[in-house]
Amino acid sequence: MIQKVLIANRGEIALRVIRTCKRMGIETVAIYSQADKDSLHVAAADSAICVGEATNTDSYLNLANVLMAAEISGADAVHPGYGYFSERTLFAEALAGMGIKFIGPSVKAIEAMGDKAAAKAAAIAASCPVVPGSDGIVANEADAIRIAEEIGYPVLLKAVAGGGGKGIRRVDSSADLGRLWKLAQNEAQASFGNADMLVEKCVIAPRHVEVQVIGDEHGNLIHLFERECSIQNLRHQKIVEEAPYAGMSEALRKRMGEAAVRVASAVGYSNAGTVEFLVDSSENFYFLEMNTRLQVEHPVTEAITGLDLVELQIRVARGEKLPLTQEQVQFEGHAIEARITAQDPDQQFAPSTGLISRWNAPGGPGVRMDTHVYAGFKIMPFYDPMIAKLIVYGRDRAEAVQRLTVALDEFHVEGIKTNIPFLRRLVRDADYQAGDISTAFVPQFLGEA
Amino acid sequence: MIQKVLIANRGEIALRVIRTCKRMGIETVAIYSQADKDSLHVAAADSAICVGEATNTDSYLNLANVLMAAEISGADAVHPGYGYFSERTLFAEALAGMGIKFIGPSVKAIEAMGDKAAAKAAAIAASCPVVPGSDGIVANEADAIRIAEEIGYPVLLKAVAGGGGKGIRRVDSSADLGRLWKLAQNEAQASFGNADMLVEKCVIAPRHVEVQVIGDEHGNLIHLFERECSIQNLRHQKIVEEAPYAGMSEALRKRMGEAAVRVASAVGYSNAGTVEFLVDSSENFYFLEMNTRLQVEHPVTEAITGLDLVELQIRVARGEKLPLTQEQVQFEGHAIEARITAQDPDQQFAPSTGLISRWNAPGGPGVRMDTHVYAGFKIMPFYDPMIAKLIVYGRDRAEAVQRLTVALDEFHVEGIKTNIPFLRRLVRDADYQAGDISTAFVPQFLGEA
Amino acid sequence: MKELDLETIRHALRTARENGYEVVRIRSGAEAFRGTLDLTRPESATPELVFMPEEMDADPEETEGQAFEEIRAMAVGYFAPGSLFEVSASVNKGDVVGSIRALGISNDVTSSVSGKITEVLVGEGDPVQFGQALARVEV
Amino acid sequence: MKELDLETIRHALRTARENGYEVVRIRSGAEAFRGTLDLTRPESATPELVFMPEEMDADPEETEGQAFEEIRAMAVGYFAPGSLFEVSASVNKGDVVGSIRALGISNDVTSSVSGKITEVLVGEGDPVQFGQALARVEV
Repeated sequence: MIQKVLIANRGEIALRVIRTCKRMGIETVAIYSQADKDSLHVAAADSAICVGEATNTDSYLNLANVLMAAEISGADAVHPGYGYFSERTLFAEALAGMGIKFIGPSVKAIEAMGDKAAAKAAAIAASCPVVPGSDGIVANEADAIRIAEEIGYPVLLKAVAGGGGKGIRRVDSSADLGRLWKLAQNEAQASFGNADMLVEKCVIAPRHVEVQVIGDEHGNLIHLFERECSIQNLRHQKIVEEAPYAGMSEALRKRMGEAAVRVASAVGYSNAGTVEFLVDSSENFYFLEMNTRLQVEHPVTEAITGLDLVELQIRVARGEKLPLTQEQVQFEGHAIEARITAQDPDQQFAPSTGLISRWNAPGGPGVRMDTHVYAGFKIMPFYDPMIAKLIVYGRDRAEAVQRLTVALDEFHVEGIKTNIPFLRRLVRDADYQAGDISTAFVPQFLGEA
Repeated sequence: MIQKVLIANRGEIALRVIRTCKRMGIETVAIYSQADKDSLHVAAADSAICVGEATNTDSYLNLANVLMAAEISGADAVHPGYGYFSERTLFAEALAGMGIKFIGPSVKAIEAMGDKAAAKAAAIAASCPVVPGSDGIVANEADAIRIAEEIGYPVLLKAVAGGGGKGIRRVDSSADLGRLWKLAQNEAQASFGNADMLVEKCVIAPRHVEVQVIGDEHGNLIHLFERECSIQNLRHQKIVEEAPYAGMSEALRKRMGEAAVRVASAVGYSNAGTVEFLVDSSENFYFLEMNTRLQVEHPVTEAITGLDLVELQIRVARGEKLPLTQEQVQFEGHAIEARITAQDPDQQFAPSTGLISRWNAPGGPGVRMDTHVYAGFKIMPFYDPMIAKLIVYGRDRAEAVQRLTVALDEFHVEGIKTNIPFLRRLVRDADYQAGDISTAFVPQFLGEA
Repeated sequence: MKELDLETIRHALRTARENGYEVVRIRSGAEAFRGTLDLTRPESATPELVFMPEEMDADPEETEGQAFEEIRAMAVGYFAPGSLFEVSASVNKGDVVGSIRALGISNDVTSSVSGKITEVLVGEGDPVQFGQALARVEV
Repeated sequence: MKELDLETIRHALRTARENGYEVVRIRSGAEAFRGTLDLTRPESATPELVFMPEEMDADPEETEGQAFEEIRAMAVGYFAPGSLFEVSASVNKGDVVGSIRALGISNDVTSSVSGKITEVLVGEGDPVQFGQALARVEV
């Protein structure tokens, strides 16, 4: 049984997990840094434990303090949220050693998907299409050049240990490869402590489409349809996500859903996870990676399926069988999430900090707000700039886009700069409104704007 | 066509109407009193016209100013919201004379339902059960005594021109009738300018159940199921409403829905309206009155049907046929609305005014907030104390109650007193949680508390 | 409505107390007050507070010793100027300077001040809202 | 983290400006400032503002000229007192006064101040969070 959950995270996702725990009658323990003492996730939890000073490494990424917080709180389970320790096997293993349930997949599954080369091999073994490229780690620059010429430029150099759009370099010709190879290796070593690289064909202007899966610990595994996440910033971070991918054929939806389930099953996956794909304009899809945790953009899936993903995570973590079969999962309507960040769109999206003096959030039918901030809260420079998620739901994509537009127009923040003005322009773009988007959308849009 | 709508109201309902208009691409004009210049309904509209000083009679109820605001704005339609001019035939007639569409039922229908005796007669003619009582206006005290003895005490003295729980007096014995008759008449004269009274049997501890109907101007009229509104304060004002009435048999749901449609059809009703009933513990139901406007609690119907009632109002007002048949209206899940008021539960719910210094509203899955206030907004003493509506949705009543409980616990307001602490206690009541409620619930609960 | 009502003062005091200010100076139009809070007393106790009218600094727009006021619409409708409604005209408080037509009825607009009109802000037939400035008057 | 940072002052100034206050007095712990705003200048211009340290009133808890500080936990775990961890013990800055056990490892707790322990707030085996006060020291 799970009766007391410590949420090893901060901000909106910690609050999101707490909400479902409370609804389920489960006691909650928040952790917080000294800088986050006024965050709503602290106020909402039944109790809260300070785990360190402001910086992430001192607090949310201080392994000993977070583990000891779990121990002294008497929690019987830990929800990791996303980021932080959510995909660190060391954390999950340590909890297991302490007799505390990690609400997520097995260590084996995290390991299998945390290594890009191993993940790709697993996808191939599961008959899931992958982007043409190196069969695993590329030994040296000469091999990289040979492979790039085989599959054709442009190619991507990808750090094996990267993820979430980080650790990727595009190479357009053999002339650039030597220089960029060294740069990419150095960056990978510095960022991830691992210089191993892959070479992959660069799919031009693909869509980023991901499939949500969830499995129980009895071998049942289903998918909850796809999310379209092509609207990404110049650092490959998602900004606006939607579900479903409205332009998708039913045949493709079925093929991708089944492929995602095959890949996850191949590594004995349980709990919630996301299989990410690139989809080209001819409906070819390629396995990209698997995120072995709850995703930032999970609310759009919740909106169209009526399911509570955190509830499902907790239920399967406490040993229950999945409460529904693949056939019982249905979706209806259309949902879009916009990530609200404390960034100044007029200053190359530089982080903005300071006291929020006004916070007039949108509301009304079809509008969901997930945020840990409020008027009177001070945004600190220590953390990710995402301060809220605005999720809208409509009967179809057009209605969802309209609701998003109205909601963004209403959203009024003072004291800090936010990306809201940028989002307002984005949702008025004709291509965006027509759903004619790809991962090339934002760079083009910014070039035009 | 309707291309520009003036919203002849304030606060959350004006904002709610504006949201749908904007989504539909319709231009919006807000009106406001000088005291309301910082309300979110003013900020959200495309333009706004000041119609007077703070008090209602100087502004929102200043007929000439509101009508002239509609004229000078160039609006081709007016949405009245609820309260204010929404059920005043004079207003609808004046707009018609100015060539401006009133988004609501016909003057004839408002008139027919505005007079309690006529409304009751219409219900009887439509074979809808009514509470036993006088056949229309009671001439004098002697007649009142005779009727009361026929139908048995307790009885209610009801002002013909009353509504929304106002203008009602309960009489428990013939000894009290003389005194209360005069008091009720005087009050009715003072409040409504009309001293005409009805006498009705007082149904003991009934449920208040109402059926939402909507008709087009081509004779099509459907119902959108019921709302359970038994949780009312000592002034018969609704506090917590839900849809559907979970304990209702399918047979009763069908009978009441059909009865509501018959009553509305009997007066040639178009646009949105609500037929209110009392339901006793043996599933007998009695027609109470019909509200010829959008209801405060309409969001719970929206949540379970997926429909946007304001959109439907506008579409039928512009001459469209209803876009769906009775058979196509379905409901799923359970929704509850809690009215958040600026009232101090520790001081007999006295109105509380002042600057809202903190406004941490709840959010997350299944939570909808409708409000025109924010941290930094000043609550004035001039208007209704309702400052927000919290609407939650769940897959069933238990889940909705859990979500409401979590949301109320999160809701943190400073600077003014609110009824939130009272609502937190209410939703934890065992009878409430079991759905074992009636209009006697709150008086009992307050007596116990 | 006068801006400087009791509510405003209460708000200012609460803000001052919450932020630990001891001196509060409130200015609104032609009125100004200065208050001193005794912060050592608990909020529930009667505050040690003295509010006194203050000398007003000259408004930046009145640097030459002149003062302006505005004639405002007290109804919503269409404006029609009267014979006095022109630049340089002298008006006395209560003088009819025009009318606002609403629902077919003309409502007189009277000047709320005495002085010389220096600027007219609306013309014949212009729609006006409640409180809208119609003309500037040098008083 | 110090409470009275630039952000706090900026917020106070903004509040003061919005509310038309001219004098701002900010107090936090052992620091106090008094500022005067020139409200006649637009916000974008450099504000005419002088902030000066003020004489502080004595803290109610320090009326007898004593000052207290706290020894705080710098880790999460279970506390074990050292021999110095008792009332009346004299400690020097840097002295080990106990340990916090976390993941099987003992982490020394050193005193951040010199003085006499007047109160111990946790006992053997008590779970402690980061920053939690463990003992009061009279300095």
